[in-house]
Amino acid sequence: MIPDQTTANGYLLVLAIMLPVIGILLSLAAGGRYVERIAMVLLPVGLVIAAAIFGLVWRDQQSLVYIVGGWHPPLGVALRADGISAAMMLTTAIVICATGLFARGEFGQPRGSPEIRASQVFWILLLGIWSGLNTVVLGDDLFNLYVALELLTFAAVPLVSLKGYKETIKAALRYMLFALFGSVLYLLGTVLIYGAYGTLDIAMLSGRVHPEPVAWIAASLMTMGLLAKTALFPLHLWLPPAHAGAPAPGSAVLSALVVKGSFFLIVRLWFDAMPGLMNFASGQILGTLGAGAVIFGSVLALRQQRLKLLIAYSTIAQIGYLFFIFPLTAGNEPWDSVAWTGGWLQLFSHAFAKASMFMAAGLIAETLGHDRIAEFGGINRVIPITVIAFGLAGLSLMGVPPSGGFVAKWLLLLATVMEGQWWWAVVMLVGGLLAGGYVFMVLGKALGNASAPLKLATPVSRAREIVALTLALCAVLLGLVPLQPSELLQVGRPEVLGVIAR
Amino acid sequence: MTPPFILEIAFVILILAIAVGTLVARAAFTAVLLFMIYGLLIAIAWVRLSAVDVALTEAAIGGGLTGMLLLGAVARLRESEGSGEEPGLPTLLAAGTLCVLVSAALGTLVLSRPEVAPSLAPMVMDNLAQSALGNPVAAVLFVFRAFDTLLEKVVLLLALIGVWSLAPDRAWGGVPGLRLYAEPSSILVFLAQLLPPIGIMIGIYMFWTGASYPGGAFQGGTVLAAMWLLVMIARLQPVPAISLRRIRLLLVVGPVIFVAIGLLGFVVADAFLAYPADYAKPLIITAEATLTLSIGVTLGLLVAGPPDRIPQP
Amino acid sequence: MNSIALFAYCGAAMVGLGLFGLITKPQVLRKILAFNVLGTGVFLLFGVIARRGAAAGLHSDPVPQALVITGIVVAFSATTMAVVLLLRLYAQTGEATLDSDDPPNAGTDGGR
Amino acid sequence: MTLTLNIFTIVAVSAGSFFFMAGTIGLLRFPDTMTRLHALTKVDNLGLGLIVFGLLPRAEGPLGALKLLCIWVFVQLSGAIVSQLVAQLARRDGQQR
Repeated sequence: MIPDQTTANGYLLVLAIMLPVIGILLSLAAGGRYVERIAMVLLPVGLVIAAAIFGLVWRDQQSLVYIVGGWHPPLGVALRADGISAAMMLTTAIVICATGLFARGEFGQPRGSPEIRASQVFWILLLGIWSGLNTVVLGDDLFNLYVALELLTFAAVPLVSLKGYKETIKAALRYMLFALFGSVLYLLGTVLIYGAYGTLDIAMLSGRVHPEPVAWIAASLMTMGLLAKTALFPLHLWLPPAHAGAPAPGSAVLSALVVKGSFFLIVRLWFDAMPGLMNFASGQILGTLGAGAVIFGSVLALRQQRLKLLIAYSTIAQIGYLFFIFPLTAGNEPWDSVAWTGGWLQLFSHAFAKASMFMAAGLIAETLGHDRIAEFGGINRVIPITVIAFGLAGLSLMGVPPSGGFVAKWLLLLATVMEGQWWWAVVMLVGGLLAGGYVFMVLGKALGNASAPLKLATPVSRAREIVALTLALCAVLLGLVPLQPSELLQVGRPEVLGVIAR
Repeated sequence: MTPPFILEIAFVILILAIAVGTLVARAAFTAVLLFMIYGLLIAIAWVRLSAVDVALTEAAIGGGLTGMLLLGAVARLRESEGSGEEPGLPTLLAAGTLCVLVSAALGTLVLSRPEVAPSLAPMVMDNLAQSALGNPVAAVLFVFRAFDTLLEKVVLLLALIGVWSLAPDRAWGGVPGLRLYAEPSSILVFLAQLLPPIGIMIGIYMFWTGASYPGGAFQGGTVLAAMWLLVMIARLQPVPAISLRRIRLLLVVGPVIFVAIGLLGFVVADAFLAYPADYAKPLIITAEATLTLSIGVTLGLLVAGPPDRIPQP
Repeated sequence: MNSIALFAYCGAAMVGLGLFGLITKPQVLRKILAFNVLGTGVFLLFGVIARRGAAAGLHSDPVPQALVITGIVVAFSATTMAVVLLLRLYAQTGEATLDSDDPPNAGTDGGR
Repeated sequence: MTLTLNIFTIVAVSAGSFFFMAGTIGLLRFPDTMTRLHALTKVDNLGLGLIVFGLLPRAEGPLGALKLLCIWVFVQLSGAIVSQLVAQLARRDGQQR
């Protein structure tokens, strides 16, 4: 379906992007204590907008479209919310709001004191990430999406180096270089596409792109660039120090959402802009990289001694699962949408679970003054809610019921059986076992007895523990989704996925 | 082969040679100098490609501001950037092969469909009258794809926040650590007194003429930024503390007005970032004028770097 | 071969050069320079496409030109941020390369 | 008339190019900073000056001619100032690089 007219309520899409932008501008102008207040006002409003868009797409089973400035593509730029964008936006909004609540304690600005660097910067960057992500999921123009990606990068990198230690500066610099490499490759693909097809509008491209060398090279370059930003194995080197080095709320957003932004664009590219290009081989290549990530990330996570690094390596592994979407939907049976739904559920449940885990890790580190897993004994008596949150989030990573992760992995397994591609199932099962290994490694220590009396550094507030728990519960609640292809996630998709690929 | 074409070939070889030089130069200072020359040559290449707007941008930003930024960096690194571990031969070979393949693929593919030569030029020209601007590039930037331009302003501001975020905690709100020229009696002071009036006029002219001819807010803003930096380096104007309210307001005034005009489009025109037919030109000029100012301040502060001096109470 | 093709090859070669430098140079400053060479190469390809799309009385398609102007500004912002990160790293550690790979222990502060 | 102007342009631009060439060779071959600066000023002043002069008859109207002259004046200005700065530095360092 080519979006050619602004639909009713399409203005919500503009608001979803502009609201955080307005927040950034006001925060910069006002400064001081206003920065946090502005965020606190805008977060719930943004959540309501995201929920409204989600509700409308669900109710009408139809994409929302907005033609910016009234100039139609290819001259102008369109925004489009289909099923996956709506779901992704709602997930983003929930995680960002939770992060905002969680960060209040850490990044507050006391009355009367001069501006605090970390607090001023954090809130603006949080809003920056939000507007970047919303543009990424709504954009329908490849260059507009490039600007959105940069928006995301420029908000994410300073978050990594916010603490200012030399390790985090190094991590941020490495992240920056990877991200620049990624965006420039993406742009290279864009120029090839414009040169060959004369438009950058995704909906228009879907009808024009044919399997031919220029399309293949453009798609490969863009995919490579986006993979570097998604940190898919073997381009993952930058992720662990970056995600582990950021302050806990920052890590939560980076791991739960930011890497998914570039993944989302890979899906847009292969399924929406160039649906005719996906074939068995390309699906297998992406799937193999994903499998490598699952095994490699999980094994390395098991070998970590620090909690935040463990969680960061687990992110690498969990991102790997997402890439099973590609091989498992490359065929043309109607069952394809099982893998489609499974993959997206994996994305959403991982977002909630991982944000919750990083928050829990932050709370544990604050309580103990360190995050060495070996010395966690007895922590469950001090901050039981946090440990429960970590455990529930862990269920989802392992894929144990009841959890969103279980439904996601179950659907993906089902798809491997239906597609006859059993080899992915082996990887998933091994990955699940390894995830169980590292989650229980942490829980085992946390639930065990203290070898020495615990020295507590800072008490943490109950409210922040509850935020972490709520996100973990969101991941669990996703487990109530029926075990079947979701209709919402297919809104705006070609009738049956893969039909064009034949 | 016509003589101009032979000259062009020589020109392209020169560009590539300097690009190679930039990458292999042993001293960082040499590499940066070569890069600045490279930026200016690229600007000429843009003129050859009939893209004067881009040439102006490239000359101002690619040759000018980037060069200044990198020279400042080299001065601070004091040539001690270290040699690092050069990758081994297998890596070099693999990387080399990959890059040659990419280049070859691009060279053959970018013009692989000469029979189509897709272009939006006719569509732009058809709608130019409606856009109220005479310069087609400006029409794309501020009318047809105004949304990109707006978001890019936000990118610029986020980059500035990112740069500021690297300040030490105690210096937040303080004065950026721009390197100032030490000798007050220097001829540089004379230049900083003589040039800014002319430069500011050129900056404003570039933005003003940009509506109809090559030029525009970016190019004008860059010239303003350069003048501001010159005056600061020569110590004729103090480097402002980043907590100053007027600096913050200057940073956001352009984007705020642009957003406001965009939102106004919901009410008075029929879409976000649409301009009502009767007032299109004055609205766009207002947005561009304030954007020129904000871009100038943002670029200047980006080059000035993170604050490193504690704010005076 | 004509002038458009010539600049197309020039842009393609610049992309290769920049990519090579970005991958193989150990010093961050050189990586940043290489990124800029790579970036200008990509922009030049946009320019080639624009020049080829000359039509309707214009010598060059204005849409890619506008995209390049946006791109140049974004690339400049990226360069600034990378340079400032590099200078901060150098000020704190005296290093200007990334290859001295200390084991990723970015939690030494206690993970807070 | 046209022929005279053309010959004038050709002669002036060629002479300008000669000074460019000579200045560049000087920059590369001269032994120390001061003499190199000396070579450079010839490029700025005479080289560019003659080329601008030669192109004046071909300018589009008086405004175009004015712009051409402006280019020359600005290059003069920046050249003079940069030479001063370089010379100052060279003298302060006391070394002949």
